[in-house]
Amino acid sequence: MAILETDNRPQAGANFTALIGEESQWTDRRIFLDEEIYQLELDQIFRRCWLFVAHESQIPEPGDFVSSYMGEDSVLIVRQADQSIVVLINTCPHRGNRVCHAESGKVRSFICNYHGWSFGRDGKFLGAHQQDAYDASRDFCQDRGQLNMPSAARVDSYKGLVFAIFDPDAPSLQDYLGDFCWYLDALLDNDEGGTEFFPGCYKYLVETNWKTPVENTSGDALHAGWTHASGPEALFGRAVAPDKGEHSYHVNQNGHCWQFNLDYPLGNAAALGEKRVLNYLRERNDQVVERLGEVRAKIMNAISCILIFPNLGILPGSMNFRVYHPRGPNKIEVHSWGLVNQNAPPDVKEAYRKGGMITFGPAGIFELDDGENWEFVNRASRGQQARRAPLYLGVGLGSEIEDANIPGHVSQGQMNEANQRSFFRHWADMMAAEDWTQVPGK
Amino acid sequence: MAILETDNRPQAGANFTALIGEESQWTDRRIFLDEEIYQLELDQIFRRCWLFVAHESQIPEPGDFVSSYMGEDSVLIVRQADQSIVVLINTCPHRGNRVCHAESGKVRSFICNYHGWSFGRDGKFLGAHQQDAYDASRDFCQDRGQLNMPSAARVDSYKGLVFAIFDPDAPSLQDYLGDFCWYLDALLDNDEGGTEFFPGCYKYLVETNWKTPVENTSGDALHAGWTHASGPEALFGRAVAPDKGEHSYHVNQNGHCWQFNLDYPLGNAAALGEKRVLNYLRERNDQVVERLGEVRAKIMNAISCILIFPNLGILPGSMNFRVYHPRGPNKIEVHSWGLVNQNAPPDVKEAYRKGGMITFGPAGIFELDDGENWEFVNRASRGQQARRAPLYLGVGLGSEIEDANIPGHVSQGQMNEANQRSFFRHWADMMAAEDWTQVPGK
Amino acid sequence: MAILETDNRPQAGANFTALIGEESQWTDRRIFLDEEIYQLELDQIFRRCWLFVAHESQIPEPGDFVSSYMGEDSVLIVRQADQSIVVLINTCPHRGNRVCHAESGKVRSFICNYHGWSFGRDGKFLGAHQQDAYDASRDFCQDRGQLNMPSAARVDSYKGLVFAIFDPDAPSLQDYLGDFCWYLDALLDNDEGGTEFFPGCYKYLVETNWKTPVENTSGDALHAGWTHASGPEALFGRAVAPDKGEHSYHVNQNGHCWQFNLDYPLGNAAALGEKRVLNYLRERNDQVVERLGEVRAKIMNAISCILIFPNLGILPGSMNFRVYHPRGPNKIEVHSWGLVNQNAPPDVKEAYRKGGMITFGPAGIFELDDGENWEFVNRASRGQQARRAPLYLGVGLGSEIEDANIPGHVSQGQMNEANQRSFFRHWADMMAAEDWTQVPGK
Amino acid sequence: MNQPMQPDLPDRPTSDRPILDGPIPDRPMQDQAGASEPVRRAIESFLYREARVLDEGDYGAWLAMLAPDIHYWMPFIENRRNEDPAGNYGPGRLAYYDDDLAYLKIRVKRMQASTAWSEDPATRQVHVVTNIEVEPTEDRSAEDRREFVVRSILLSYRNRGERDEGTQFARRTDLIRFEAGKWLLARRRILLTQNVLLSRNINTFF
Amino acid sequence: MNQPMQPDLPDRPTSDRPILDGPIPDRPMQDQAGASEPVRRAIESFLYREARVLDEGDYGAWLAMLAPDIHYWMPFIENRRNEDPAGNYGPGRLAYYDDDLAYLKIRVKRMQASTAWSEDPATRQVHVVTNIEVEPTEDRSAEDRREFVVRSILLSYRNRGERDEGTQFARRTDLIRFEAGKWLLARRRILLTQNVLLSRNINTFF
Amino acid sequence: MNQPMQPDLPDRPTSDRPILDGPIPDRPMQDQAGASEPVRRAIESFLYREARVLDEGDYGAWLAMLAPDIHYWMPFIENRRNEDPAGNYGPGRLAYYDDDLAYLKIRVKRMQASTAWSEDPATRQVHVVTNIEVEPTEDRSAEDRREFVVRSILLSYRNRGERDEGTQFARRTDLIRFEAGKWLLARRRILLTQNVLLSRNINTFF
Ligand code: FES
Ligand code: FES
Ligand code: FES
Ligand SMILES: [Fe+3]
Ligand SMILES: [Fe+3]
Ligand SMILES: [Fe+3]
Repeated sequence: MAILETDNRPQAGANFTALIGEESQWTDRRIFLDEEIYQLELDQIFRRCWLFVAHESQIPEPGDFVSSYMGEDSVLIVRQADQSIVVLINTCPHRGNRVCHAESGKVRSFICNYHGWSFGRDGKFLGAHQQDAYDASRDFCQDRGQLNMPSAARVDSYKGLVFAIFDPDAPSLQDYLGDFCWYLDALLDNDEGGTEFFPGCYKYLVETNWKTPVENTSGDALHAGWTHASGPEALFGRAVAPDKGEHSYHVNQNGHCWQFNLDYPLGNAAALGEKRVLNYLRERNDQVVERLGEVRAKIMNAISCILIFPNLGILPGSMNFRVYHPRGPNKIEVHSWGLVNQNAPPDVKEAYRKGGMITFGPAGIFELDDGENWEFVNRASRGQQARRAPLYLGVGLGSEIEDANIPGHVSQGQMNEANQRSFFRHWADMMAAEDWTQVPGK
Repeated sequence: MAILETDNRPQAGANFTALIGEESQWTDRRIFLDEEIYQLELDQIFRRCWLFVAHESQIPEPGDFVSSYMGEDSVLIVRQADQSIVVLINTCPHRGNRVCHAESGKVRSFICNYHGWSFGRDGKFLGAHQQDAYDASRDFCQDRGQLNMPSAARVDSYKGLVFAIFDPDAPSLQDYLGDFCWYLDALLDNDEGGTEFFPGCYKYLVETNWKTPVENTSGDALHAGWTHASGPEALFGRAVAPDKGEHSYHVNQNGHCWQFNLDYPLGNAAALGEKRVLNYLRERNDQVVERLGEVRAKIMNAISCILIFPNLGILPGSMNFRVYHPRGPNKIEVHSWGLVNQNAPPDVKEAYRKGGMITFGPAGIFELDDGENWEFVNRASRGQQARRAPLYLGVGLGSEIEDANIPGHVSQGQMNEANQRSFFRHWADMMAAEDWTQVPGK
Repeated sequence: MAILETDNRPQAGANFTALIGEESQWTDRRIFLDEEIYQLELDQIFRRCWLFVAHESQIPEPGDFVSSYMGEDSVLIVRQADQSIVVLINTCPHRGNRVCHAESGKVRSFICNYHGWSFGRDGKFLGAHQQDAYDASRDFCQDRGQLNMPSAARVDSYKGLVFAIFDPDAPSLQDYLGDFCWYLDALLDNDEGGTEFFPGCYKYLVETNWKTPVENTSGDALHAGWTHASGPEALFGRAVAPDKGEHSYHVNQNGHCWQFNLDYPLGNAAALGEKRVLNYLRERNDQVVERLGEVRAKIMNAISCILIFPNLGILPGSMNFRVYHPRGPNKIEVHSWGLVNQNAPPDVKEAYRKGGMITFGPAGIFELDDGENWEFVNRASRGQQARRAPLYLGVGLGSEIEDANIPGHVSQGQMNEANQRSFFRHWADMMAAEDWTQVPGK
Repeated sequence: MNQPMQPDLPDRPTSDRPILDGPIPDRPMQDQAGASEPVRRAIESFLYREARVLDEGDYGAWLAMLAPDIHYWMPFIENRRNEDPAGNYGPGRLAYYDDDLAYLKIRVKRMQASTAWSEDPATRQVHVVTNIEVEPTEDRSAEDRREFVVRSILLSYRNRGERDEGTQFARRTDLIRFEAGKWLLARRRILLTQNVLLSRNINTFF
Repeated sequence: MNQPMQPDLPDRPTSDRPILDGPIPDRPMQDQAGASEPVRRAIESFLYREARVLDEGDYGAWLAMLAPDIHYWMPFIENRRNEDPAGNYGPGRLAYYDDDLAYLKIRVKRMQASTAWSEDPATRQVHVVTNIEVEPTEDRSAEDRREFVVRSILLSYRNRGERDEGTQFARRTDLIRFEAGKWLLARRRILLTQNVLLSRNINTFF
Repeated sequence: MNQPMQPDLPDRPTSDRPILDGPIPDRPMQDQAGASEPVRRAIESFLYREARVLDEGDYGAWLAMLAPDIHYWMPFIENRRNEDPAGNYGPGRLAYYDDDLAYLKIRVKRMQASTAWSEDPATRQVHVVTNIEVEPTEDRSAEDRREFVVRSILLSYRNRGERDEGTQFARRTDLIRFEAGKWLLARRRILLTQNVLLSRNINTFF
């Protein structure tokens, strides 16, 4: 039986490229449907990559925690007395019970409901109900050290965004993000006060494979004008003018993707339909240029969308952050938040909060149109015949350029599938790699 | 991993006969339960057989379409400008989205909700929202030819009944139906005006394996008097007299089955409880004899049930047509319709419509009693011990006869399981055959 | 395909010990999650062990029956004319339909709804609707003997408790229970009138692996004071004093487990909060001592919990009997009943009935606190990283003692996991054993 | 059904029976208008009682609540584009129910037959009736006869055997008549919100 | 529960308490009969308020709505053949609830205990009450006391934690009493439509 | 949304709009108190009509039932420990709806847009409204204006396409106003009982 064998990773060199094509131009539908592939993704990707788990502002004080997921593992992100952050797997080393059922709060310690084991904020075993019986048990002195809550191997932050990882041999977060640190600063560091999340987190279920919304958020400008035709119609009474492509780009590196343009001074923020936001952005423009330079000042407000590999999506206009947690080959649980500058005036913050709600909240006029597509992309591919038809991913082949002002691999034109191809390329590399030394740097 | 290998068909000669016995007299319950068997059925049977998809009357004019399923594949049956019919798989070659969410209607073209690709009525790629970006992409000229909606390999009709098939190497529809064309004429061609379906299609879910209702509809006269005891009680106040068997038959060929008798002039139609229908049949009898001959005139009105392999069932009395679409080893989606002669007078048509509703609609007094049996046939077999007990299928062994007036393989006596045995025999042949040349002609 | 091979049992010597550790001190979480393991459990354990199916009092007269399950097999426990008991698998040998949809009642014979086959109370095929057609079928004379409802290989009772088994080569029930007969007498034979079940059976679903509540009921005194803190608070306004452990024990043999103390004269019965019950027990004490001796008189009223391998749990205080029927790796169906002495006065019986309801019925103040723990033990272990963290089962290591007055393997101290370890040890032995000769006697 | 039968049913004039779509005014109800308080209460009681006799399987009592000219219609609901002129349902198409009293009596007879194996043990049913809106019609054809258009939501829950269950939500539009001191159901149109019926059958009335 | 305890409860005369099956007249309600309008409204308000205090977890307020002699009964419902004389439920068998006030107070105490871990975070509950039918009883034993048989449907929805949910439908028959200016629940019989309870437990009142 | 836009919306003073938590008195309703019978009926009719126009997709009619100063609030409900002072929801946090009339009009415009592909074919919706409790407020600021606190349960069922369905239960607290002869919804707070929304989105109003 497979379970009795020690290792169920695929052989080195398994040909995942065959499933996406040499140029990632034709995708095999089975990568969105197959249970075996999915289980492997949990191992090869979700257990080996840096995963976004929280924003530091959610847990300002010692003992503050929020819950999240790393793949299918429920985790607790806990602020320590020394302001460091620990990420615990929300499971008891005794019988395995979930230790904490709240999604947010403040604790001195965690106590398991089953037999009353208690753990420090750092997950260390503190003691149990009826501790005498444990102390009297043979080997308990030596076993005791193994009774802590399991935790992430490493935790690190980039300007407020907290990431955690299970693989101790992975590169550092800084290396993992690479040039995308430079890009992320446009969102996270355009103001000296830094950023914060609004209180709360939307959570909802979509019956699709996690890679579907991920490749969408990596750069699918093609769908914006069609899928989301009704949003602008409601907001502005008419459709938006199509992008010409001269000053718009797909940029990617190590699986991360950013799609943006440089010629719409207020970009996506306009979709919020909030004058206060637009005024705020206009007023701050000079400061931002000074702080980040011309290019990133434009990127900050650009029409754009972002993917941090493997499953953090960002919609900069509405400052919506979202993680697509995998829940089997055909299901995800979306968690989404709103980001705002800490120093923004109260009425601007309020306008961002509401703007995020009405655009990309679960009842938002844009979000409403995505879900059905994502679900039927999956369902309509399940048929025995349909699953044999490959999917086209070739828009913008040959649009690669070099631009000294723009780090990463750059393709020209918003209407492009370059980012999506790069995402699947990196996906195939991660799936095949036996360890991080085999992951090609890109 | 299995998915990386090219072919998951079983080895030639895999011993499916072991699962049904040499004479199909003892069935192994696992053929109704096993996921691996089920996946193979989708490949070996539903991707290789002619499947009923529509009646021509449902789509009289160019652009008219109805949706259906071929196995688990959602398909669109579309009337073309030249009156020919095309069957498209309802999936977009771009990301795979379902293209059409309506089950019926009239279209000029199909447009995908996700990125606005549009397709002709024949599934040909016509263009996309932001077509410029595509045209500018490398290889697009050559890729363009592969961006049509996938479709059935062949489509053909037999006197109004439209069938489609995925396997290009299969025999023609005419050959596939064989002698059953001769039989089907009794329903489809007893009047010069031909037939039509009433508008609408019942759709409902039953938790059973598709082969269970299929073998039932292939000839299970044994259950009629017992399972359906309450129907005649409600209609006539008493049970119906049992058939003596002298003039009743099981006939089968290539997996198709017909069970009928020749001595009840109005047969099943009586179950509709509609005098107008009985009068109509009586009045037309001479014409029908002239048109089809004595035998088929009797068959037309006989107590009977029909299976066209693999999953089209027909209940001639109430003119109910039904397909049992597979949905996993333990679930089906039933689609059912009502057939009527186009030239029948309005009140006769109305009587047929209502008669079909009250007998074999989802709230029909006969249909109500089948569902629970079909579901518990499956559930009661799942136990680890129960699944080891074979099922008896031996009624009427040794009843084979030859009758020059009756084409196909004939067994005498309505109370028989000859048709069911022939169905499982053909099932095993199809499961084992590597291609159509290996399917024994029967 | 696996299904075409004759035997899917694991190789002899498969290393199940690796999954629980040499001393069953560290458990691999996958034994609670894995589908393959689960399927094997159905074969190796539920098809080979004696399973509790009913109390004789439920079916006092010929033709009385109750339904139950043996693993996932639905069974009927039927009293015969000669007062013997037969256990039938509730499936028809014809198409497999469930034969009896009532959970309790009295019958002359069983008749299948599908084609009207009828079976005697002993499951023997009696005849069918349209029997003529069968009689005329070739081979029917010889086939007829194989058309009975399948049944358990053996049925036996121990003082009112009815057990059945599928494996004809297993040891006798007496040998299977071993020394636990001696223990069970404390519950079943403390009064000359013997015992009975109250009418009715609670049935409810819990999303957990069957081994989780089983190991809990085998001796988890550790959880009582913590998980169930709210029950005593509601009943007595305060927590209960912890057990000192001097006079409390874990006892086990052949996978069966009993946890009890000898120093609380009325023990768990107090939890019922019923003076009449306590008075009844006090009044009868001398008689019981005379009947069973000092030790078992104490055990009878002790704080305790019991497991009869593999899935019968008993909570003596409230006289609650319960079976945890497996329903896949992550689900169980609990059936539970109340036991009482037949000769107890009516008001004592009523107090037991209500006391059982308010403590361990599905709305009982103790039962309410178990379910969530059992479900999250399972769910919180599913994560790809969590499932790699072993579970600690080491409390009371080294507490083994010998006591001439107490049969079986004895460990001292209620706060112990000795019984749990013995359960998993026996589980591993059963999983690996090719037949009963390979099961080590313990 | 594969058995010979000798039926003896009257020749019912099915096709010219009025369809509910016709007589029931579908115009929006006025805000403060509506029926008088005693009428509303009587109609609420009528619908709650109907629900209860159905839950109790007292089909005889149910039939007694129906007008002799009842039309009981539950069309199949199709998925069609919003602009499709055919609409999602209509007369003359396949329907779950499209019954006059004779048809309903046949169905009840079958429910009551001792041979209806699939109803033994009985299905446990609950008919939840909510959002009752009552509007008088303008019809004054007879002195002692009043008719009301009554809209309601019907949530049907069915549970069978060990753990089979089905839940359906529907919008109903009824014509309820008061005549000769009795309330009667004269028309009912039931619009189910499911396309593919998420149950194996409909062994209940809505 | 495996812990030693020293209980000190009064000796409650459980067995001779009247069972709801007895006193409540189960005969069919007359069509136009029923209670007066103010009584109906008061009883509707009473049941809606009861539902709300349960949804809010205000069990103290709930206990105050119960008569001192309340019998609160929710039997387990069996699958039996229609003709089985034993019936699908009955007194003296296993029940989810078969409580007098003392029992209900114990249950409430446990719900309110800070140590009821499985209620923290709290379960989100909704008690949907519909199909309320009110019928006066003929009992006129006391001047200032009136009792009504009240039938209703209770749809119980529970949601816990991230995504656990349970839905149960039941038919209730209550005896509701007006005495000394207060409305009180005196008897309740709850007939669940599930056989195997499709939830892990019943951490709610119906 | 990745497209350039040139919006021209008025500068709405979002942050100082009154929150429903404020003005609505949350004290427990008195037993026999409550509104007069005609007011109750009018409010029931109002809520049933609202439910119906939503089911029919008549969003224009719905907007006409809203007060110009409406605050329509449906907060996200968090799982927090019972003793957590933050509570399970509150103003200023993420919400499904936290809308004034301008926002609701935008949402309705999008529902009505011919380009809202995901509403074509239309979703089949049922808004089941139950447990309506009406309580007058003490506010007598204007002669011809009365306001009522109205509590109800909303059971929302949605079905789409072939077999997608979603069921949500919520508790609503409304402020309903009678002014100038018209009833209007002035405030609504919707407390959903789900934490993780067990649907892909909320394409409906509650
Ligand atoms: S499972 Fe957590 S303390 Fe035992
Ligand atoms: S998926 Fe159809 S156009 Fe993109
Ligand atoms: S399945 Fe039981 S008689 Fe045919
Ligand atoms: Fe989008
Ligand atoms: Fe049938
Ligand atoms: Fe417990």
